[in-house]
Amino acid sequence: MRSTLRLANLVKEFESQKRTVRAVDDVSLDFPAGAFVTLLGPSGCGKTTVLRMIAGLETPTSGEIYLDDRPITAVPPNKRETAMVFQNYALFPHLTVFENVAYGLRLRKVPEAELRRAVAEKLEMMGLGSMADRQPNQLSGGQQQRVALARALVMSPKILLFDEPLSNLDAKLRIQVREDIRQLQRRLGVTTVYVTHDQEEAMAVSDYVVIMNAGRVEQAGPPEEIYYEPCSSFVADFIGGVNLIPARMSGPAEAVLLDRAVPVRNPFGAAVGQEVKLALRPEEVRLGEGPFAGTVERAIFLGRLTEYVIRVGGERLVAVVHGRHSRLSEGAVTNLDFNPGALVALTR
Amino acid sequence: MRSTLRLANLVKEFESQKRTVRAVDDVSLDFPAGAFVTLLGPSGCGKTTVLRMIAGLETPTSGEIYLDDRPITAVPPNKRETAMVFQNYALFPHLTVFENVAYGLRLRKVPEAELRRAVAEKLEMMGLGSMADRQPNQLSGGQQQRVALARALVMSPKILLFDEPLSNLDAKLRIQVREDIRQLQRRLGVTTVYVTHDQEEAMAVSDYVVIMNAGRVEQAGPPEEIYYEPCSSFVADFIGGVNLIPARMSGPAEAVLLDRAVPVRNPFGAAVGQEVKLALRPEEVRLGEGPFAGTVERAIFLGRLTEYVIRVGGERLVAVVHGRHSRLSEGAVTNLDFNPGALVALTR
Amino acid sequence: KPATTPSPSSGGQAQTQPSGSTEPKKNMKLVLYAGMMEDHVKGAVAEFEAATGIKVEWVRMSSGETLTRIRAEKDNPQASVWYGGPADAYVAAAAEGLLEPYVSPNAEKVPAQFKDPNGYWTGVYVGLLGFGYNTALMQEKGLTPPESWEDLLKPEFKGQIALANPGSSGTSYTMLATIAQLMGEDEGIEYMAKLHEQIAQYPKSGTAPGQMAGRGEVLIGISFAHDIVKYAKEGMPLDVTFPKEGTGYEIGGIALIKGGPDQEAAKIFIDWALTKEAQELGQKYGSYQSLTNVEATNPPEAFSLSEVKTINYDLEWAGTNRTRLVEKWSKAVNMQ
Amino acid sequence: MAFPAVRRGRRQPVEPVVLVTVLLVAGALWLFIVNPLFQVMKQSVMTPEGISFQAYWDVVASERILRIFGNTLVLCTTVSLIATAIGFLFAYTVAYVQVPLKGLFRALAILPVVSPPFLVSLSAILLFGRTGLITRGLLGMENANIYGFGGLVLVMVLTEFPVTFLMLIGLLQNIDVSLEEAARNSGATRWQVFRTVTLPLLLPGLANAFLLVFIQALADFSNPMVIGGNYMVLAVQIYQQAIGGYDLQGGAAVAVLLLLITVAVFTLQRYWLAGRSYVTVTGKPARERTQVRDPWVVWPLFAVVSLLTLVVIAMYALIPINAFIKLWGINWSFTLDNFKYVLGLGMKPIYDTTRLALISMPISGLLGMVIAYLVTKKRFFGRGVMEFVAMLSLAVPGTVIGIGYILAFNKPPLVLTATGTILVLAFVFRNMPVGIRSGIAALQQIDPSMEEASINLGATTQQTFVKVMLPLMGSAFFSGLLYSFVRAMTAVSQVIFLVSAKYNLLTVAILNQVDVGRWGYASAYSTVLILIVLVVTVLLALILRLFGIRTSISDL
Ligand SMILES: Nc1ncnc2c1ncn2[C@@H]1O[C@H](COP(=O)(O)OP(=O)(O)OP(=O)(O)O)[C@@H](O)[C@H]1O
Ligand SMILES: Nc1ncnc2c1ncn2[C@@H]1O[C@H](COP(=O)(O)OP(=O)(O)OP(=O)(O)O)[C@@H](O)[C@H]1O
Ligand SMILES: [Fe+3]
Ligand SMILES: [Mg+2]
Ligand SMILES: [Mg+2]
Repeated sequence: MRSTLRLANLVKEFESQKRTVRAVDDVSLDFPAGAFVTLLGPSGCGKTTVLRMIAGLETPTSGEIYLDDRPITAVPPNKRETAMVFQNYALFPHLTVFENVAYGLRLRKVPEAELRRAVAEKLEMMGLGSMADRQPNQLSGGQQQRVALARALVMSPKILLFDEPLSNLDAKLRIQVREDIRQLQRRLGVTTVYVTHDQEEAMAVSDYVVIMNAGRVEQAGPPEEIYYEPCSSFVADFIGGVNLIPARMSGPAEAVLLDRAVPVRNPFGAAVGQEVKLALRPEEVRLGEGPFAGTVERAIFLGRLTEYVIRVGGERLVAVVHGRHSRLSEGAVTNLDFNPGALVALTR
Repeated sequence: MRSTLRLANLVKEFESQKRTVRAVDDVSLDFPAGAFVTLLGPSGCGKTTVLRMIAGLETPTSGEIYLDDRPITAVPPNKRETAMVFQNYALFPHLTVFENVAYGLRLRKVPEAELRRAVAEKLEMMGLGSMADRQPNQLSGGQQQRVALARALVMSPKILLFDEPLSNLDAKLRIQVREDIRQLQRRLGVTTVYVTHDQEEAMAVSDYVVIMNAGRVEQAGPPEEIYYEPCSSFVADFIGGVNLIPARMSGPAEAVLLDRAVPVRNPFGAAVGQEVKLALRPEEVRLGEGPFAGTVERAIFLGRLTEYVIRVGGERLVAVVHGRHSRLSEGAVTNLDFNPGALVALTR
Repeated sequence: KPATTPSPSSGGQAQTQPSGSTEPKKNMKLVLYAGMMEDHVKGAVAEFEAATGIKVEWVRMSSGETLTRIRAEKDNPQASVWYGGPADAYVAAAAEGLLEPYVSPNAEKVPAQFKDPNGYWTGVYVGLLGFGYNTALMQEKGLTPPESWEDLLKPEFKGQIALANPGSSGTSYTMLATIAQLMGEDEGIEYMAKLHEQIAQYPKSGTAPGQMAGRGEVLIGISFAHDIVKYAKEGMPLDVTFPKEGTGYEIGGIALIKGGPDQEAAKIFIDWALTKEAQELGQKYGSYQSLTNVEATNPPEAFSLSEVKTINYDLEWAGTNRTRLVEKWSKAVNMQ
Repeated sequence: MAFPAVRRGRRQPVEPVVLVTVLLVAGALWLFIVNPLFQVMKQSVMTPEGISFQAYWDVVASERILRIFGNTLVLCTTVSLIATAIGFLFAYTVAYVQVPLKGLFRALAILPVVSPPFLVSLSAILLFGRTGLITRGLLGMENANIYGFGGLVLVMVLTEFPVTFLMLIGLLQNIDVSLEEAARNSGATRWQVFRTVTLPLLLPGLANAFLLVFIQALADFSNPMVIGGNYMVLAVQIYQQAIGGYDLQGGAAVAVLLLLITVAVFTLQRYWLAGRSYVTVTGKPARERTQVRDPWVVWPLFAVVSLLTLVVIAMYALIPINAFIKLWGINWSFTLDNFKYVLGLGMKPIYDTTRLALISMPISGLLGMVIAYLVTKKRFFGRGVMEFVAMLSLAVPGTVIGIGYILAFNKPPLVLTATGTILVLAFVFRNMPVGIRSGIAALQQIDPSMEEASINLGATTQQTFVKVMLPLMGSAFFSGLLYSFVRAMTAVSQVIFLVSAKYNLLTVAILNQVDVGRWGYASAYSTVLILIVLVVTVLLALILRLFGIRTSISDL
């Protein structure tokens, strides 16, 4: 039941106005059976194109796609066992909710009784039981989302594909629906590829996150690995607000930061004397005491946490403090320190 | 220069398909001079309608609007000194960036030289100096945003209005632009009304937040007050994820929660024996020790923080833990406690 | 009964020598609805303007259009002269009181047969109905041209005849009325119904059948002989025959429109149009009708009324029975 | 008619400007559309003996008229079906299939717009008549008969299908690509996607195109006149009864019959299709459609479309060619005589026509946009009626309008006959509907916030209309202008009764020539006309560009 998916050296070039755009540039990825893998990256980095190649809606310029180790690159889209949920849901406006979900089964000529059962079951699962006869435009955004999902799931696909499925929903609904998707996927165990450009969303739902940049894979791994062990400034920055402080290595695990030698982690083997960026998560900055002194430039209350922009020497650092605390006012002077192991030297 | 705005008993009803919808229901609000006030509420609660009435794009069914204490309800929209930034920016596609910004000044017949100066200054301020001659569709979303802002600001309005100005931008840009808007407003000191349904955004930019629900004002006050002293379950829930636990008051400042008497704050004077909801922010839950025991149902890594869903007795609590920590795995059993003063008894 | 004498309005005196025009006429103008060919009207108007100094504005329309227009403009007529086009429409117009009787001094040169006894209209030319046939095609097919109305029903001419729609064309109505007068009304309609089987196309205008025959789209086009002659002169392989039972004819009329502006100039124009000189102008512009002014010399191409057997065409009857006859005809041919 | 009223809606109580404009427009529509049509209807019941409905009784009782009524419905239905089908084939091919020469197929759509309506009839005779190039020349047929039902269908389909093409291609291109991809992804083959998604989504659009063609075909008078042969339709019957038979009353009664069909069709369209458009313009740039490349789809479609294109091109190319030929079918030698004749009759008709068309163009274009704006963006009582009345003149045969105009404007208080004004008015009110249609379509795609932003920045309604809405309606405005110009240049039926001695119009001259079979002259006239139209089109595009209004002329 659980399928594996493998992309081998996928390349996709588009001709546009006489120029060739390399939208996807030599992407090789392994999607373990039953995994929930998210492609994350800035707009235009090629996420959608990868997804569409998996669905067969786009033909790779070169490279190969394997489903359960059989190459499927030449299989036409309607023969592939992938089901896709589109960003705008792409519900058929001329069909009822029921007929939308039944669409694929009707094409497969599933007997009517069986079809009714399968569709009803999926609608029930999505909490849409009472809405079978509505037209899509009579549904709220969240409900449309779920119809789209039901339509994909009813096909019992080997691979489930999502292209920014939540971007049209509002903040509260987004969190709720992403939880639903995640739990459903866990329950059904179907291998899933999910595209988003929202890092929080990516981390919340994924077993694995693939960070893409300009058509290439920057880093792939479980969310925590990506968050705490970013391999580049780009990844560090993209996966969540980070301070990137220029510094010079003064030892194998030590760098000079604001005229002071501090211990750093050096996973990429920066040489002594090399200029590096020190990645520092805002929540790893401790305010109140420490060897550094800074001035609070901005204090932004965000509810659960408060964000401070602090000028230290020539640098501007972002720090966050969680929960209730006696607020530092703008203009206040404070000492600060970093949690041990919080500074990571990045060479690119 | 700084203007005050006052809404007195504003009501707006729409006729739609023979039904009367009361979109805004007796809203009275005072906007202090130079303040940045955000209207926050779920979709359809009437935020946009209030904003449009201030701009004159909608006529109140009853009630009055005062600008600097003069009633302006009867002033036509083009005569009001309000400038609005639209959700979709509403840039004129047939005009260049320069002409978009100059549009209002031309209507005012501002002399050419002065006009050029004023427009150039605002474009410069927005970092758009080099883009004056582009067409709007040659700009990125963030740049379009700033053109819309420049176009509003160049009119030197008494009131600046924003209707979900950031909802079309992607996550990273959203944070950057909201900072820009906030700083600009501080600098110019123009009284600002801002509409959003994103609570984090509301807290990040506002001096005052107005929580609306179904056409009425639920609560108004500075962000922290709203966050820590919500007056109702609705507000508590809307302003940021909250646990709302049913309990019974067992004393003037004590309630029975999961068979255990706990101290609670009781700002709304719930009587002893009354059923209340206890509001508890997830970050006020301390995991590891305490009188309560629960089972971890879900652990969601979100980077900066990890969210746990914990079943305690018959209740499901959400707790968040910030920063790096040894993760509790799903199914683990943990003790927990609440920060003192974290439980607030809400009577509605 | 309308008066047969000239209307009391002055000025419209005998004007055989129009060149004697003087000052006042320079400012006069005239609006004309014309039913002749465009180039003929244009030429005639130019000559008239040169001769009298009266400025003429004109519109060419088919006779039905002109009648409808005059009728719609009854309360405030825009034109004062109706020039050319078959006289049956004039008869209808006179019956509806749309025309002003005017007997031009020059009308005495026009035989009584070609003018209204009450002076509502006067004939300026006479056109004979004929069969225009394509000589090349006729030869190619080895057929002989029709010599009688009966001949038209020959099987070899099936789908080879063009006739204008009597509903819209005066020419064709003339033929319909001729047939009715020749054969009797019911038999005539019966004949037309049989003829319908032979017809390839009923164009709107009476001159089109001749053209169609000339281009070889049909073998035979029933048109006025002068039109066929004209096309033949333009290079089409055409010739004309006339039915031996007798053919009908149209009288091209001229009339004064009742209540029209510039009545004085209008009368001057009518007087002029009836002169020998004005009538002889036609051939310069390709109009080869026979002329009504007895002093006028027929163009050499024209057939004179003495050469061809004509019926005694009753215009009055044709005019008053038009609606009924056309309706009967359309019923007969469309309902088969 | 339309009375603005204060309503509790999204806006302020109706502004004075809007109020005045609405009243003025309503007044104009009443005076120049309703009033003349009413006059015609009055004619049908007014007899010397008083009011009588005898004429109607005669119409209903006349088997012949009922038969013509049937003929008309059969013809219009056939033409609409075929034209819609072919238009759809073209649109689908251009929008979905990777075929060469797409630009050419698109350009084709403008041809019928810039040429007199009956030109195709003329060409059809030249090509398929007894002496036709194809029938006689190529196939050696002796008795080819183009006159009649078949010829009419051919000619009307060729004139109308580009209109449906233009309508449908817009809709097809707006279908959200992801819907089709979702269908593919659900296992549909290309054909299944077409059948289960594309076609159903386009159904309202197809119905709309069908109805538009139907109405145009209903009112078409010149094609049946030139090539209809014995096949009678209502528009011609009205002409023949009223004009040929001198029976204005009966003609008017038939006209009312035709009007009833029109009203029925419009009502059908309004209520049946209202809100059924599934094609939405989200404003978000959609992903580009992946074109069909499978050879077994591409080449057959390409062949069919090319063949049709070839026929159309041939039909239009024939006109200027024929203008240089002495006598089609008889004497093929090159000649300038036709032009000599046309120019010899004087530049006056050419000059008059161009001048009147030019005068009517901006009035009609602007009025059309104003009405479109009022109808879509303002709320006032009688809005629907205003839209309907404004569209009415499109659907009535020109002859009827023409007669109505003389009846209405030849007596005090408003005497306009024999003036240029009446022609301009006739042009304006007859040619406006297409501008209104495209204006409405364009406006519905303009986000309301554009207008609100302008007002918020201090603009009045007039300023907003001129500075924002008009430029944004750019291409609709342009096509409205162009269409009204061309139609004014090529108008026939409604002006037959309105041309006066002072103003002789080109098309009337052309039709006269077609009518008497002098095709050389007609072709020369038409060639001149087409040249003028082309020059004006280009100039217009250039002028509008100066005003910042960008047009789609570059696409064409
Ligand atoms: N059909 C196409 N023709 C030409 N270029 C294309 C086409 N489709 C995509 N591209 C280009 O390929 C690149 C990758 O596009 P893709 O849609 O995969 O990005 P994405 O990561 O999904 O971005 P987003 O987050 O904005 O959806 C972009 O530069 C895009 O402009
Ligand atoms: N023109 C209108 N006609 C009828 N009902 C309207 C109209 N405009 C708004 N409403 C209704 O009034 C209510 C408030 O709408 P409003 O646009 O102010 O909500 P909002 O708070 O801005 O919501 P959102 O966050 O979705 O923009 C909604 O129920 C809406 O459906
Ligand atoms: Fe967000
Ligand atoms: Mg994408
Ligand atoms: Mg809103």
